[in-house]
Amino acid sequence: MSSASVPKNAGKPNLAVNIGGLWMKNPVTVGSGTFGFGPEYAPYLDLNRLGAIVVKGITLLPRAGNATPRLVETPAGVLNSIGLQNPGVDRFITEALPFLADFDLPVIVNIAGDTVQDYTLLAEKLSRTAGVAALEVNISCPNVKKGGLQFGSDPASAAEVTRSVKESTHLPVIVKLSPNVTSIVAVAEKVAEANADALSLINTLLGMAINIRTRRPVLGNILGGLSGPAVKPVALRAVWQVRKAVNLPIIGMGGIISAADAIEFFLAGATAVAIGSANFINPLTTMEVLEGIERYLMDNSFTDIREISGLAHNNI
Amino acid sequence: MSSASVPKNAGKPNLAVNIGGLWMKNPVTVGSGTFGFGPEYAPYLDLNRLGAIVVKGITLLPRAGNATPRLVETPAGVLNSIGLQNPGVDRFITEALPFLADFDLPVIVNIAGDTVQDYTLLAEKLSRTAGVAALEVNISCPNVKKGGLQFGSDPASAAEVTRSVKESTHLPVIVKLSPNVTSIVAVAEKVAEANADALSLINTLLGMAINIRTRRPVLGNILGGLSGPAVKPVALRAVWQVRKAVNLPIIGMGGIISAADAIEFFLAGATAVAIGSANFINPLTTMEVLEGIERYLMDNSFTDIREISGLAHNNI
Amino acid sequence: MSFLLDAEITKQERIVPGHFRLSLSSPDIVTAARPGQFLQVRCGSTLDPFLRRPISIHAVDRKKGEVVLFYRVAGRGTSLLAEKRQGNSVSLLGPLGRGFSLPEGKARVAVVSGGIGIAPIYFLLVELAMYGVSADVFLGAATAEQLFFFKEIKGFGYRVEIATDDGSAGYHGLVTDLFAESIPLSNEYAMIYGCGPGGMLRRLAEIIRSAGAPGELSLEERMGCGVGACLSCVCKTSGEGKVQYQRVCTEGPVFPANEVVWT
Amino acid sequence: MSFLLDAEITKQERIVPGHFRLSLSSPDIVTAARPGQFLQVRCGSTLDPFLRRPISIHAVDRKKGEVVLFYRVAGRGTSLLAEKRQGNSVSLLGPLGRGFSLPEGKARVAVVSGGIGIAPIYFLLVELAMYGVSADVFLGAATAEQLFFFKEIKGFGYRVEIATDDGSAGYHGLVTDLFAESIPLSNEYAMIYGCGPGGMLRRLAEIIRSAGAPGELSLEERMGCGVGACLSCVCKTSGEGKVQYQRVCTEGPVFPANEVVWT
Ligand SMILES: Cc1cc2nc3c(=O)[nH]c(=O)nc-3n(C[C@H](O)[C@H](O)[C@H](O)COP(=O)(O)OP(=O)(O)OC[C@H]3O[C@@H](n4cnc5c(N)ncnc54)[C@H](O)[C@@H]3O)c2cc1C
Ligand SMILES: Cc1cc2nc3c(=O)[nH]c(=O)nc-3n(C[C@H](O)[C@H](O)[C@H](O)COP(=O)(O)OP(=O)(O)OC[C@H]3O[C@@H](n4cnc5c(N)ncnc54)[C@H](O)[C@@H]3O)c2cc1C
Ligand SMILES: Cc1cc2nc3c(=O)[nH]c(=O)nc-3n(C[C@H](O)[C@H](O)[C@H](O)COP(=O)(O)O)c2cc1C
Ligand SMILES: Cc1cc2nc3c(=O)[nH]c(=O)nc-3n(C[C@H](O)[C@H](O)[C@H](O)COP(=O)(O)O)c2cc1C
Ligand code: FES
Ligand code: FES
Repeated sequence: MSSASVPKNAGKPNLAVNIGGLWMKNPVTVGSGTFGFGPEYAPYLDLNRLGAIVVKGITLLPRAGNATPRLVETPAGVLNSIGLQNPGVDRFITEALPFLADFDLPVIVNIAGDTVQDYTLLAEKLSRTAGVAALEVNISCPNVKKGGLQFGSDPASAAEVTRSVKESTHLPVIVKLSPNVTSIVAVAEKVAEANADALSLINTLLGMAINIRTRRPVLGNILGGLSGPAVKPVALRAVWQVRKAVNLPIIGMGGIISAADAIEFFLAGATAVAIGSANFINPLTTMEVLEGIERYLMDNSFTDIREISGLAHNNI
Repeated sequence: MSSASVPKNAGKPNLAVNIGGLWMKNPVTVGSGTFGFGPEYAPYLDLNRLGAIVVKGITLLPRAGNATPRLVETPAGVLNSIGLQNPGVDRFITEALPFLADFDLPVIVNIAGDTVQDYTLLAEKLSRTAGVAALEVNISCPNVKKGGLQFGSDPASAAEVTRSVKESTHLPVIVKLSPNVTSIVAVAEKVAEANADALSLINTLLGMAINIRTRRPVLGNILGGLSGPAVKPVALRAVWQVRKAVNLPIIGMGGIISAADAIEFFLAGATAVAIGSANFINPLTTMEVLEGIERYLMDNSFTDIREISGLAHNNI
Repeated sequence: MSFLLDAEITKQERIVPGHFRLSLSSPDIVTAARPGQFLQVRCGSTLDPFLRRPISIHAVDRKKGEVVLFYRVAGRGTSLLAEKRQGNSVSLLGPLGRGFSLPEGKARVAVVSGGIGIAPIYFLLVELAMYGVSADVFLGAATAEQLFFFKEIKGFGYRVEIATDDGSAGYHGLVTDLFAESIPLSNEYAMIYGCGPGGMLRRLAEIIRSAGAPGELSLEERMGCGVGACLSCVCKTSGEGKVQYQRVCTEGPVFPANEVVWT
Repeated sequence: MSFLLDAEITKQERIVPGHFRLSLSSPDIVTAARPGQFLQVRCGSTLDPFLRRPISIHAVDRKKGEVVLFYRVAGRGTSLLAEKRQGNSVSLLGPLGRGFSLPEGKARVAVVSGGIGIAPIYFLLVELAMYGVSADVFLGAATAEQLFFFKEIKGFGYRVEIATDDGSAGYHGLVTDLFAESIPLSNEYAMIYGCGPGGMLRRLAEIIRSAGAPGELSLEERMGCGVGACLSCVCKTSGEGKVQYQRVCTEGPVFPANEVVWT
């Protein structure tokens, strides 16, 4: 064996990944809306150890969000209908963003709008703002009346939003897709043609719950979005299918609670993973996933996380 | 209070329902493919107490089914890729059906095909067969290469299969829809226009799992269908949405394991419910659900199960 | 300060059927805990139930470094918690939220508790006693059997009035009615504290408003994270002149009575 | 006959770390049980894990009406089972499947077991002894520590040969290699029984074929229902001249060795 073939940092695999121009020191981030704006979980973990942070969905104007109840537990999951409560982009920039400036942590801002123009105005504003590393375009929120899912359900509209955002920013544009479609591949293909830099898969599944005592829907908004381990098989399938069809980096998410779950997503084709609902149960999930990934790579003699991305496609 | 307004069988509510011409003595049946052909669970419960039995999906010719593994547990659910293993319609009629003739139990035959003609031939054959009470048209099986989900994903094809089957039979035709679509309402509307007598909602969600040791998909068929409590919120939402848009009786299913779950489906708009994966854990689920429904009706002074069907729509 | 840690159970007592008092060894939490704060408790060890459950801090034993919870078995999570035994460990996140504010000086306050609302109220009463605050305590419950810790609270030296829904002890009726009847015309309370079911708190807020006294109410909402990240636990408040949603887990669970908007 | 019932645990013994023997009171199951059959065991009480777990019947105590299981902690289900204690109850479905067939008369047989495969093999050996069948028993395990029940089986009067992967006891290597070396040239076995990991059974099937003896192998597959309804547990067999899928839970778990198609 020539010395050239000996891995350079024997023992410590490379974890850095590039998500469509966004450099992450490791491939573990969080799901928008499950991790607030940073300060909420800072007492429990060192935010610097995250590959990136994805903040709660931001809209042009402040939004009060939906009526309560907004969350209900379901078997191995949660249904939420927060309805994009957020302070609006201006107060986000002045009030929430400064906290994150103190960390060595790329900030991905999740943006949502009712119209294509909303998205472009958001993209323009955020592109002029220091401390924003990338945009995650949320065209898949099931919890608002207009916009959101409406764009994500139709390949052409999804492409239109993508194209407009791309034209309004120099930042990497990650488009977050909805699983509530007949073909997530069809949407992904159009979004890729519209020059998206990366994809986030998946947002929540449209669901509901009914209170049999009051005989009314549990959620104030009636319908909500399902997340958590319950949806993992669906999320993994989405990553698998899209990876086969589209050549863009994927941030995989949906039900990840352990390193083993995360590794399934890498093998299916993800370049990075996001932890959402699992933060609620274990605020250290991201750290445990990160350590578990590193261990898996070492135990299996991989020297770079990128080696396992999509690997399961070679084995069928 | 005049004596006329006193409920007739005070204490014992009416449980009988009519599913598009099919009379069920109570609204509890089973999910196709989870209850075999009858003999499998007969040692554990009195089949006569079921409202109906839905047998495993039947095709024109015998099918060997998919490669193994065919089933894997997921959080609060199971992924399966059986692939419609069945003896074919002829052997079904001669070998499986006679067992059920001894029971006071409507037999609903779930049929699946690769072509529209397959469905019509199946419908014709089964319509000439004594002991078949209704057909459940499976246009939503995610586990076969051709047909199945292909028909269920597209409103026009779904309508075509429905119309052809309707023209080939005098039996009630129940069309079983897939949740793997952008709009289940759009499919339901077209199927209703094509004269379906009733709908079954939902079949499984397309999902997958990966073995991180072998780095291959777990299922022999790679993709599979997700069922069990994990999918209940999605199933309930489908029933809710379709009930709002379409005036057909609905057999609700997807994750029901208790009477409370079943009641949620009634309140969302189901006329009957089916128990699928829960049979695997508790073969008496159907009986417990039946008793629990009866108790709920009595505790809440309802005299007829039909009173609660869709009730949650009035309370929003 | 707030912690994520595994705490060992030192004692699990059934007080009456369906009601348990649980002691957990956790010096860090004891040191940080304030009355009205809560913990996010992982009741099981599997994915079902999935979420943590919010349980108020009921008492602390500073010598032993033990935090005490008092809970009612309401469903799957609390049933699993009730199955745990001494020596088992439980994952805790907390203390969380903004608790009750203590009055300045040796004021006189009223404390109104309904049902399981006694859980955090007990901790409040212990602290008030420590600071020499005198309190009129109004305890409501469904039945005499569920009037918890009456003797202990009496022992703190407070005036204690009781009400039961079924009249099996004390006033026959709602604790809020008892309180409304008992409240002195000349409002002299430096603070009126309340914890209990939604309907009771709503009524109490009215009484507080007509009395013109300051009040603090501890609210409940369904929670996801418990730390302010998910925005699921919000309630409507009217702070700073405008109606807005605030997070029960972070801005609450204790809110000024006059800021809560009842919907 | 097959039953769905809750059985009380009378004993839970840890044999070595990660391996447990569990006794459950269930006279009905005891009466019906045959060697090679299994139970579908509900290991937890919540939705996670969701499915029952198939566990072979390891022994029966007819006097006490107890069925005994021997299991290895392999994952979440078996971990939860290992946490259960005397007095807890466990939901059982069974006995299920087609077990081993017993030879007619006082024949001589070979029994080959690998690893946890000893679980059903033990029951088979007890029954064979009862019928006066003489057996050559080949036990394989990873290490000497995991050679379970050696003494008991020896006590039945059988010839017992052992093999360990690490050579810490007996033959150093695979039990199938040991068996292949030991099998008499003049095949005299009325039946060769086998239970163990997939790779071992495959090799054993070859040995059985070349020996020209009848054999029976106990297979494993992932199970949904355990009763033949879901068609998830199938394996390929070549009965009646054609290759087809048969259900491990119903037509198996024990299949004629020459009918199993290895894929
Ligand atoms: C800040 C805070 C402090 C609390 N302190 C205590 C305490 O000290 N002691 C105590 O006994 N309880 C306390 N509770 C209530 C306790 O959290 C619930 O009883 C518990 O979460 C129920 O969990 P479970 O799994 O047992 O029941 P579940 O099975 O989750 O629910 C039982 C029933 O209650 C309904 N339900 C659950 N949560 C809510 C909700 N938030 N709003 C309306 N309906 C709901 C469910 O739909 C179901 O019908 C507190 C709650 C909050 C928010
Ligand atoms: C007929 C039959 C009889 C059995 N008898 C016994 C017995 O007597 N004693 C005993 O200890 N075990 C026995 N087993 C095996 C036992 O069923 C499994 O070990 C058990 O189901 C594991 O459950 P778990 O929840 O602990 O592990 P899980 O968490 O479900 O799984 C642990 C690991 O094994 C994998 N896995 C699970 N099931 C299978 C499978 N069927 N095939 C391949 N990989 C799988 C999982 O993916 C995971 O990696 C028997 C199995 C069968 C089919
Ligand atoms: C309470 C809650 C709020 C969410 N808010 C947003 C949001 O604002 N924008 C968005 O794109 N996704 C949002 N999501 C979706 C998550 O980012 C993620 O896509 C989804 O929850 C699946 O991941 P998980 O199963 O790990 O939670 C939210 C999810 C939850 C549970
Ligand atoms: C093992 C298995 C096999 C199934 N086979 C069929 C089938 O042949 N035809 C069909 O229409 N649905 C089939 N289904 C779907 C169920 O009938 C049902 O729609 C689905 O499982 C949702 O219900 P549940 O969550 O209660 O299981 C199958 C489901 C499972 C788990
Ligand atoms: S519970 Fe998440 S914000 Fe309060
Ligand atoms: S496990 Fe269902 S058929 Fe065997």
